[in-house]
Amino acid sequence: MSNEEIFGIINYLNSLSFSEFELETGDLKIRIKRDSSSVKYIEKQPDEAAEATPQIKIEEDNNKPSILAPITGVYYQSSAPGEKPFVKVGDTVKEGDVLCILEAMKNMIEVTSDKSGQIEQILGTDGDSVEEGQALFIFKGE
Amino acid sequence: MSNEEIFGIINYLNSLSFSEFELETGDLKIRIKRDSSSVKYIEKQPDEAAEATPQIKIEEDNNKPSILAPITGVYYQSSAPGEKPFVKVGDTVKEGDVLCILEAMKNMIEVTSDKSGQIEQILGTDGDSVEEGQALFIFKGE
Amino acid sequence: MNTVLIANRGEIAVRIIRTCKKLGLNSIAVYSEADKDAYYTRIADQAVCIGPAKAEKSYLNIDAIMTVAKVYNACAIHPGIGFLSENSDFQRACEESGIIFIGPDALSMDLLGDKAHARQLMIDNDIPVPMGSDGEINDYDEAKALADRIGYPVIIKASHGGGGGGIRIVHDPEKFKSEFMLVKKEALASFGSESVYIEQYLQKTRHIEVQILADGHGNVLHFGTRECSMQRKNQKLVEEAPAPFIPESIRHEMEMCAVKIAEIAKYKNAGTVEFLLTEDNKFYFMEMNTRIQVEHPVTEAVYGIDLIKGQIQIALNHKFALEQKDINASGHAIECRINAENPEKNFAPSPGRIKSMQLPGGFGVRVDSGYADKDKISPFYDSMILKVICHGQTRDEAIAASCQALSELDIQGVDINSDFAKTILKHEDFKTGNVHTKWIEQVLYAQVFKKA
Amino acid sequence: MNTVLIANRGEIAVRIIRTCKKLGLNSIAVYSEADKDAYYTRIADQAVCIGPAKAEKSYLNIDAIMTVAKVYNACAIHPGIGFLSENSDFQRACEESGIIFIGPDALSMDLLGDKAHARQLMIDNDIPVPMGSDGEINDYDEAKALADRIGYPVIIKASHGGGGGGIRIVHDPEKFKSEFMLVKKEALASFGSESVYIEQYLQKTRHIEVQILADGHGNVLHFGTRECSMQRKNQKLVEEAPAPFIPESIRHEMEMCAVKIAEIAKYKNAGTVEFLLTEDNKFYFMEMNTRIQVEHPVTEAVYGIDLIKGQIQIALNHKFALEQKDINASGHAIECRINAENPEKNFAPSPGRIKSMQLPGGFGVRVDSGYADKDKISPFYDSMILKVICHGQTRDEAIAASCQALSELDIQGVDINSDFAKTILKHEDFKTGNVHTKWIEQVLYAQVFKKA
Repeated sequence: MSNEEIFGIINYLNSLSFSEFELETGDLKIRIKRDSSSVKYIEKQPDEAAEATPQIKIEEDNNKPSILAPITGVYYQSSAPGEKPFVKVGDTVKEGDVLCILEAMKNMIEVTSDKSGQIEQILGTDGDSVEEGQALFIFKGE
Repeated sequence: MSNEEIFGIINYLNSLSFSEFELETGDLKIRIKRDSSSVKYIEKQPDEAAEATPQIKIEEDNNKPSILAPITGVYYQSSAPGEKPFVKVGDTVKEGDVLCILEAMKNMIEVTSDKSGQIEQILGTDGDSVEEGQALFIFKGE
Repeated sequence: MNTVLIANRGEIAVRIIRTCKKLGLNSIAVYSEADKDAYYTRIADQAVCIGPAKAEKSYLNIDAIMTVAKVYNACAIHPGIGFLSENSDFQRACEESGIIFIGPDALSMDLLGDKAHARQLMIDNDIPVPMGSDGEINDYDEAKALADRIGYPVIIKASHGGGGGGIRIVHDPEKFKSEFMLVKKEALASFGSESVYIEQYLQKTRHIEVQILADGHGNVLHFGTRECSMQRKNQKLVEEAPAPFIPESIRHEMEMCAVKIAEIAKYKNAGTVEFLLTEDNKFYFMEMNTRIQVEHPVTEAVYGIDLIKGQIQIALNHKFALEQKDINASGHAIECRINAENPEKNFAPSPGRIKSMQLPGGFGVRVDSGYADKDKISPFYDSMILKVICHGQTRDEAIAASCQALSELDIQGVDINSDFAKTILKHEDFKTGNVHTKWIEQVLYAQVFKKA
Repeated sequence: MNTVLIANRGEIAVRIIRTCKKLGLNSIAVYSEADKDAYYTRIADQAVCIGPAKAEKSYLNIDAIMTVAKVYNACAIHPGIGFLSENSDFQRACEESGIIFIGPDALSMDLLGDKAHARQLMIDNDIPVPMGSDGEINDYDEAKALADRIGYPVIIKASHGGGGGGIRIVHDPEKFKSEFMLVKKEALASFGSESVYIEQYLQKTRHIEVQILADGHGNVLHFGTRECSMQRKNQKLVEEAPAPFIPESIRHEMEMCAVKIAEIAKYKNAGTVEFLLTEDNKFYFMEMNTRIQVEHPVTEAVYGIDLIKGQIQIALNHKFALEQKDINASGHAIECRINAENPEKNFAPSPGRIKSMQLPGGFGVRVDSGYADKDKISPFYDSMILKVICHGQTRDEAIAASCQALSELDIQGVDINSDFAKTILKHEDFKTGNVHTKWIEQVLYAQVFKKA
């Protein structure tokens, strides 16, 4: 592939909405991130590297109670786009209340609270993926 | 199966030439060895146990040179049944001489000496299996 | 043509790549970041990343896929199943770029993709449909009057719905209004149009479908029926060909009907006409899927035909050499979809890494897997790991062979539904055909999970 | 009949057990101590140890096997391939015990098992055989005179030989005497009879065989040809059906000839007639194998028939419902035998434990494996791990599909010969049919191992 072609693609991609783009031809790998529009020639990394990225298991802060993700999936704060979030910081919830939805393998899984208390911190970002065991909500300490 | 049936089989087996016989029905396992004709009710053992039986890797005795089996297989002392053995204790062999044959997966593999010297001990038994790495011949020390 | 881009992932991508190899064609896989190193990317001749895990940004990203197709000089694109496979904009984008889309024309897609419109088209051509509206019906008063006339339960469907979404069944006339408004709202949110239509809700029906291939030169061939009533939440679990327990004359009528529909729609390439079949063997058009389907291998097993090869040949403008009378079915085939899910935990999805994978094999056994041993099953897409397809001379043989194959299948590391599939296969109702599309949920659940 | 004992091990035992399951029959596996926990013992309904590792004391131990058959109430015994499968004493032992032997009668076995006698039988019935002796020839002077008349090279064969043993090719008349005496001595030692016979040694011949099924009610059907010239040390590596590059009329003659031989021998059950085919398309009877063969799946792929099921049905006295005209071949199939051996180390056997095992799959791909992931491959028996059988509409498709399948096959822990098989499949001589039974050893070796 010529440089011309490569830059043609980059310019084109730059106008699009996705945030990353990778192209591999032979040993060359190009990765473009929209935020910086920078072109990096990076080394291929084995799959294991990706796997080794530590699961973000935030330990319970100062022994404060938290709710962990029961499964790896995409975090949704509300029942549908545009709907209001199930909970917001400062809300008091009780055991069994729905806190968020995780989407895994096209299943919508409601995450319910296993305790009562006041929500101090919400760690998930609507539409982003979370790993199993990652903390989603931190409650106020008792 | 009734006891009568079981003992019928045992008596029958006793007249035959093979040395072991196993019968399994449900949890019962009967193993008969011809040499003792004894009937033992033994516990089933997992495969791993069989695997764990240590490979007989006889260490070189007093640093005496030895020839190890290059592959797991059946040991034959001669080129054919009834033929005279390739070597016997006390023979002097030189590098490249055929010492025995190992049969593995229907292949006859000639085991040749990688050294010269006098054979002090032959550890294989004609027609029996040997494990890869097991010593087959011990040479006189230099 | 020598290079095909596969605009899909997982099992169907593997399926298509293998046929490309057999035909001497190069294959280009595209993948999201979540599918880096996925099995299908490893067996393709080339693999290109098209964006992040979320399908909207990768597998549904027409611009990214078209860019890759152009840069890598793809001559054709196979859209697979789901994702962009029934998106006529994608077909048009291919056409505009001079790249062959391996599937029907945008016109046929649009004609059949608008379900209210398709319903109207069937009515106009004397194809049986359940009682209901003439095409779409958007005025509440009209809709209510019609529903009362049909009798309850009625089913309200989004005209542009799909994947089991935008559908409500109304049993109680009192609730008709609220449900009608709800479907319209959902339809607008999910499918960009609030158009809906109404049909009588037929109960205890079986889902029977007919596979067709049309060469675009006026020749439409059918490849018999498939029985797909074994569903859970509108997801098929066990499929078979030919559909059993149907009078031969009815089966023949359904097949002819499917051919007629393809002719009416001036259809080209592979497609499937789905019918509802009632207990008294009356059948009704449900919809036509304008793509290959997950369950296509049961038809392949019975007819000895490679449907993906057929799709590629049609896309290359091949004209059929065979006529309908040359096409013969032989024996019976059953497919079991093996998903990463745990039936005993309410079918909870079970993403994760496969630790070991022992596949069945032998005479009449086919395995189509999207994953290899030690692969990771990502939570971002559907839960299907592989399909086991067994062929027998009789249905009993196919059932016994399937049970044996499922017994030999062993996957460690994630939960799978193979025991649940075996429970279906061994059930008396399944053996005798005493089933319908809600049988798993209404009958089997109660028996299997009664202790839970 | 409801219980079948499989008097064999490994891949063919798995093969037979699976068909038993499909037909609703119970299966009893027998195993030597070396095969404890082997895959076939795990998928059988019951498994019984019959002795130590050495085949003479287990798989060849008629008394032990018959005892198990009686105690476990086996109604029938399938002898598989090798071991006791062509042992007429075993057949007689079954008959005396009232147990059905799934194979031919002892009479046919003996008639065809004595190769000098079989040769004479063919001569008497105008079946072409290579020039040579009328049946056995044991007098040296007679033999030498005949060899001189035929012309060299000649081949001296033990009448009761088998498995590639008891065969000598003599190129130099000077050496005829010593070789003749040697074969007689070997024959006596190995096969218990010093009877030998002589044939002209035909060079650059192909090994073509015809599959037949005979129902014992006077109906003999053939299932076309197989090409098995890809051999190394008389062991087949790659087989295909139908045999390519043969004029249709010659192929038909061979098929008819095989049927005639089965009729002459009053044969019952499955059998294979092996022929030599010369470069100028003359064929000669070589021998008839009175059992199922390793390469039977290529015939199954092309004819859509389960030959093991056929064997069982014949043993149960079923009469064929079909006639020859109802039996149609479709497409082309290739089998590659995957062995635990290292072609780069002079095909050194590679016993050991399988650490991981990734199997190919998909449309037209069949895998018959004797082992599962993590199984141990013992040094006591043959080195075959599994077979990959690929079917295509054309020979080119079958070749491409086989290459793809072999590329997807991945076994760790032992060395395998899959790359060597791919080298064969991709070779121009293989593609164009420019091969013979010594092609691998005489042509391919020199090219592949020239640097070694």
